[in-house]
Amino acid sequence: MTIQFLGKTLKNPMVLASGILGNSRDILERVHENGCGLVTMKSIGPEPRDGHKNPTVIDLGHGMINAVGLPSPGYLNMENEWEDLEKREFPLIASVYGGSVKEYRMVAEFVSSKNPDFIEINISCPNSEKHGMIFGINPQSSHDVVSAVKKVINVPLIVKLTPQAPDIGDVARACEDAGADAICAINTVGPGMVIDIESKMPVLAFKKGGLSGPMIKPVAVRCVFDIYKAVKIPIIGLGGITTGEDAIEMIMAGASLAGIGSAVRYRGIDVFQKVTREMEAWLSDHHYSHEDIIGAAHKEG
Amino acid sequence: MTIQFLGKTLKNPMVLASGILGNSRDILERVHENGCGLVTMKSIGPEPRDGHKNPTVIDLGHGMINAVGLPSPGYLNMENEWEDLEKREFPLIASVYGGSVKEYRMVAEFVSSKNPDFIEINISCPNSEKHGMIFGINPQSSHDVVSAVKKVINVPLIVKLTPQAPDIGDVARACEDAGADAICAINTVGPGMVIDIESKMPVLAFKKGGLSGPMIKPVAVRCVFDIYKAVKIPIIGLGGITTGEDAIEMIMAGASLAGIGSAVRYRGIDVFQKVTREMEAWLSDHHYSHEDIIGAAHKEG
Amino acid sequence: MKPITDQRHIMLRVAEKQIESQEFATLFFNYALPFKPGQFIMVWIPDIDEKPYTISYHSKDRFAITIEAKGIFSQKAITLEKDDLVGIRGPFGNGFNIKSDDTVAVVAGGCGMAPLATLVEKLNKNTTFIHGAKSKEYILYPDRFDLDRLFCTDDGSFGRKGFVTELLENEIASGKSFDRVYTCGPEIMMYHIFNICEKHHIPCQVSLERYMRCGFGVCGACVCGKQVVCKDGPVFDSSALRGIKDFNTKALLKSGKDVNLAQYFSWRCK
Amino acid sequence: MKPITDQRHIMLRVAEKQIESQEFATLFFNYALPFKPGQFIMVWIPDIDEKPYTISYHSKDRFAITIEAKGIFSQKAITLEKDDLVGIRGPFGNGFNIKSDDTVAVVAGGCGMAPLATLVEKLNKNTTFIHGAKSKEYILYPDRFDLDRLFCTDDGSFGRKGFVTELLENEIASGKSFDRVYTCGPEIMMYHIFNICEKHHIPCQVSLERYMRCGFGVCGACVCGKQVVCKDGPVFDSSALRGIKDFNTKALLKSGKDVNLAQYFSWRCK
Ligand SMILES: Cc1cc2nc3c(=O)[nH]c(=O)nc-3n(C[C@H](O)[C@H](O)[C@H](O)COP(=O)(O)OP(=O)(O)OC[C@H]3O[C@@H](n4cnc5c(N)ncnc54)[C@H](O)[C@@H]3O)c2cc1C
Ligand SMILES: Cc1cc2nc3c(=O)[nH]c(=O)nc-3n(C[C@H](O)[C@H](O)[C@H](O)COP(=O)(O)OP(=O)(O)OC[C@H]3O[C@@H](n4cnc5c(N)ncnc54)[C@H](O)[C@@H]3O)c2cc1C
Ligand SMILES: Cc1cc2nc3c(=O)[nH]c(=O)nc-3n(C[C@H](O)[C@H](O)[C@H](O)COP(=O)(O)O)c2cc1C
Ligand SMILES: Cc1cc2nc3c(=O)[nH]c(=O)nc-3n(C[C@H](O)[C@H](O)[C@H](O)COP(=O)(O)O)c2cc1C
Ligand code: FES
Ligand code: FES
Repeated sequence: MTIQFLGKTLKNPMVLASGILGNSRDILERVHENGCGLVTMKSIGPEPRDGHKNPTVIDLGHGMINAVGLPSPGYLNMENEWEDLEKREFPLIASVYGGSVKEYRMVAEFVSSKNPDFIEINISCPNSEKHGMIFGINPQSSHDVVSAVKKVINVPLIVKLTPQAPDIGDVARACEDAGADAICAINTVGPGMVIDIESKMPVLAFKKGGLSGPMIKPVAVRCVFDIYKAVKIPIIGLGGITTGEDAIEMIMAGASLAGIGSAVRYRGIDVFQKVTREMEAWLSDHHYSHEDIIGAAHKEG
Repeated sequence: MTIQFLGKTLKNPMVLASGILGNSRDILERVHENGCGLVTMKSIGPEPRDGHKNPTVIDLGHGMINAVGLPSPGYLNMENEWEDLEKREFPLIASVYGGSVKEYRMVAEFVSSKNPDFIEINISCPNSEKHGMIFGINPQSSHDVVSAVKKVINVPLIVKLTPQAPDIGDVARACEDAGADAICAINTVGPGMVIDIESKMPVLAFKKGGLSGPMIKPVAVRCVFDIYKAVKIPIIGLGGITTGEDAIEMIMAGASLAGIGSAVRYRGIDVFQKVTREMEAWLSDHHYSHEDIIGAAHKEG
Repeated sequence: MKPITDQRHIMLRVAEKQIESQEFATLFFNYALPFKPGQFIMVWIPDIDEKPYTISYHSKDRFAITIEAKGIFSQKAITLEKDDLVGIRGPFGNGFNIKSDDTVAVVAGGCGMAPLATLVEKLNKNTTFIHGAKSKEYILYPDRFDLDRLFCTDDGSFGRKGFVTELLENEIASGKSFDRVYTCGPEIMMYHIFNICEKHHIPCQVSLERYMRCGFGVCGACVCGKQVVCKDGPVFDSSALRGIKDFNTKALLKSGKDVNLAQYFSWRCK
Repeated sequence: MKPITDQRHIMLRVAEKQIESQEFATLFFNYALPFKPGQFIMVWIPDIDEKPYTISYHSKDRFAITIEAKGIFSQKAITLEKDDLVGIRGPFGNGFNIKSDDTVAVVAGGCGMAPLATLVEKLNKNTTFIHGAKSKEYILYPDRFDLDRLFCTDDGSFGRKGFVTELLENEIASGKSFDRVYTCGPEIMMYHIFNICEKHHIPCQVSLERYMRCGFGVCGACVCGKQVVCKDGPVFDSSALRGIKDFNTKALLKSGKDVNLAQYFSWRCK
């Protein structure tokens, strides 16, 4: 099932979430070979950043908590990777973040010159005191950063939202108005905290972290449902998708593409292939095409 | 381990969460007999309300989703229950909600005349379009409702908060400033949505619902941690507590008492006894008292 | 690993529909449901509502529910046809306690027959089986079992004219001695049966009914005295019943308001 | 149900500490850890950091890690004492592939001895065991095994003066034929061993090292070419190694920046 998405042809509706594996061209290519239609790079920042100390990622069984802390070589320190990526034969989203409208614009403009297929701006990352999240909870600040970035890039713009917004539909609408070509939702939920009672210490070095994986799926489905109501641009739905049925649920809520992050842990790197096959089986059993079911959970009334 | 809480003596730090079983004196008494130090009634509203149609509560395995929709006989229609409750021999929280500051005050004033040990105002319920949640996400509106209620009641006031507040510490501080005697956190997380892909319908009749149970514990622990930093008044910590270790984690985050809701499903109505015993065993193994560990996860720096 | 059927709905299509009478229909589903007589499931008709129903037929890979048309939900339910989609969760609650060698009586009133049907199929041949209803049309499964049944109706349109309580008293008076009595029907009927059993020192098991939301002992909608009907019941035995002061007196409306049974049950098992 | 040890940390107290030399210490824990030689665990010292370590001793209800003092974390780790608290999660990754009848060589360089120790204990007596280090103080477990070991040091302070590569070549030249070679040590050493094996058509297994965060194949910190070291490795065999173009050339810093191995490994296994 090939899919048209913002003018590009994808081999299927599966998307690799940002921050999952996407650290190099080689591994992105492997994810693509394992059945992923569209892969996202780890978010790129304005400056070199090591991220937080470990522990940064802990599996909780029904999902995970992480505070990796936006490590990035910095957008000016990735020449090898860009060189590698120019020779790619797979569609690519470059994810960027900044600490101010100016930084978002600066990073996005540079990254745009490296010809990713899409740019995603992460206005929703909860793991850094200064970056991201602050934009994504408010429609006005989201509008500001989106319109600034939109002006300086020449590839379609995807905006990644946080479920912490009091009304995520409002934020999505503001992004659409500002020129966003698609919405990606959701980033991690929370933040949460896990305390080890023996040492009486929060387990993550950063103390708080974002939740992902199966436990956040209901929040993600609700957000995508709300966004679908609010905007006309396509949605990449992600958060807790682990099976083909999960992907179909997300698509019925309103997503055009279905992203996967944590499930790489639960089902392996070939989760993309597995989920695509499960979706295909379900769709053919039910005589539906992928397009038939986008937003199907939105009935009148 | 008896506990002092706002001038009352409780047999242990376990609290029954509002909306769990608490529909009549008899069942509240049974919960008390099953090892619960302090029980909370189902939230009482200004008018008779049936709540939403079913499905209203669904177990998801690692937690549950509900949109019961604040059913209530209405505060003026509970004479039998108040009569029964006057003869009680256990400490009681009466939970109230309203659609406006005026309604909160009206209901709370009346309920106060029925001599509960404490009144809790639920400014955080996500299951009704009109009620609650709108107050709890904002420090100013929280302050308004708390100070209005505080003036008309003559028992200690507990304020129940929602994790959806952009900064729950700010909200808690506003409540403390307005005269709250304690904070209860958290109400359900989300809201979330679960779609059945066969019928293409949200499973809950109200479509969206609040998440509770094990999967929300990291969010609850983080909220309690933030609130403990922000205020001096005691905290009832709840959200996902299922074992004695969970309760200890919540107390280390800053809670004085530990509430239980969904775990009644996972471990039975005697979960209160079980959790108390597990806590006691852990505390005595580690030579700590209950008080020693309140807020123990807050280290300098 | 046994399938988890008591969390999210399992979506099933109606495999077969059996019209029992103008008031009753039975819906069959091809699904291997774990189950003990007396347990119930929550049945969701998408876009309509979700209500508790007992399993009225059960085999290895098939089960059914029997519905009496009353309000919006049950009237909709009896119009469902083959291949229509419903969601089920369960089974919930505790079933009847069965000892196969015992000599027992089963007393069914109206649609209270439904939970007793699968029980009767597990009991031995010297079971005394009493079945009453308002009138002929309300007698469920008139030809289903190969046990003898003592029928009665309020209007005498089928079997004896009279009440199941009288039939039970007669059986006892005629010298039958029962190890246990099982009953389901209108609560007032069950209450009288329970009292007869108490008088004669016969252990009794009744299946109660209350408005339900969660089905698993959390929401409190179904509480009856100190009992949580969905979780501790719906079947209660004599020792539990003696402690339930709301038995035959009180029930909660959807709002949580407690009312007397006349108010609550006027709509139930007419 | 087997205990879930690869999710949240299991908190353990140091049961015993064994000073191996000025640079090395071994920490023992009394815990029944499921484990295969070559796998690793993430070790958390509360308030400090969390890093991957191989299991260097393993029995039914006890295991140990051996730490070489280098940076902040490992210097802290070797100062831990009996009863100090650490958190562990794991084991992660795939271990060595062992066929007990094979005739094999094991080649250890410096602290690369640690993951090979539990492997050696599972191998048969005609194993050829080569162990090199910078100098005497860096020879781990000099008296631990009842296998003969061929020692060498860069400075000749223990065993032969020279490199493990030379010893392996000598063994092969002397007519020994190996079914497999296992090796762990500085990446450049492993690379040379691998090349020797390729030349002589001997299957080889090496244990790689990269900076790690999650340990379970999600965060991407540890990628090496198309391989995810924590999840696909840390042990890789010849067929995998032939495809890893970053083997002995490139690694990612904490920031994700790719650098050459000189930059990345200057601190490792000196
Ligand atoms: C454990 C259990 C097993 C059951 N098994 C069966 C079964 O096998 N077969 C069967 O037919 N039924 C069974 N029931 C009853 C069933 O769940 C429904 O209650 C019944 O079908 C009527 O539902 P309805 O929605 O059609 O009617 P409703 O619309 O709910 O009710 C019809 C009438 O009842 C009134 N009413 C509804 N709810 C309330 C309330 N909470 N308080 C007061 N009045 C109310 C309405 O006002 C209306 O007049 C069972 C119930 C329980 C608890
Ligand atoms: C699978 C696996 C098994 C291991 N088993 C063992 C074992 O059994 N025993 C053992 O002693 N060690 C083992 N290690 C190494 C161990 O995890 C630590 O890396 C080592 O102990 C050094 O950690 P440190 O924090 O003390 O040093 P660091 O402070 O991390 O490092 C010391 C030096 O290295 C540099 N450095 C640190 N991280 C990086 C980086 N990402 N990029 C570039 N430079 C960096 C620092 O700048 C410093 O100069 C293993 C590693 C892996 C991946
Ligand atoms: C370890 C980890 C690192 C992440 N890093 C990023 C990131 O750099 N940028 C970003 O936009 N999202 C990041 N995320 C969020 C994911 O892209 C995704 O939105 C989230 O995990 C929900 O999807 P999932 O439930 O499928 O994992 C990260 C998530 C995890 C678990
Ligand atoms: C079925 C159900 C009904 C609830 N009703 C109420 C309510 O009426 N008032 C209220 O303040 N909280 C209500 N809650 C929220 C709980 O009191 C509690 O805050 C939440 O469930 C988190 O705790 P838990 O994870 O232990 O369940 C309800 C929760 C559930 C599951
Ligand atoms: S239906 Fe919820 S407790 Fe019984
Ligand atoms: S450490 Fe996270 S992928 Fe290997």
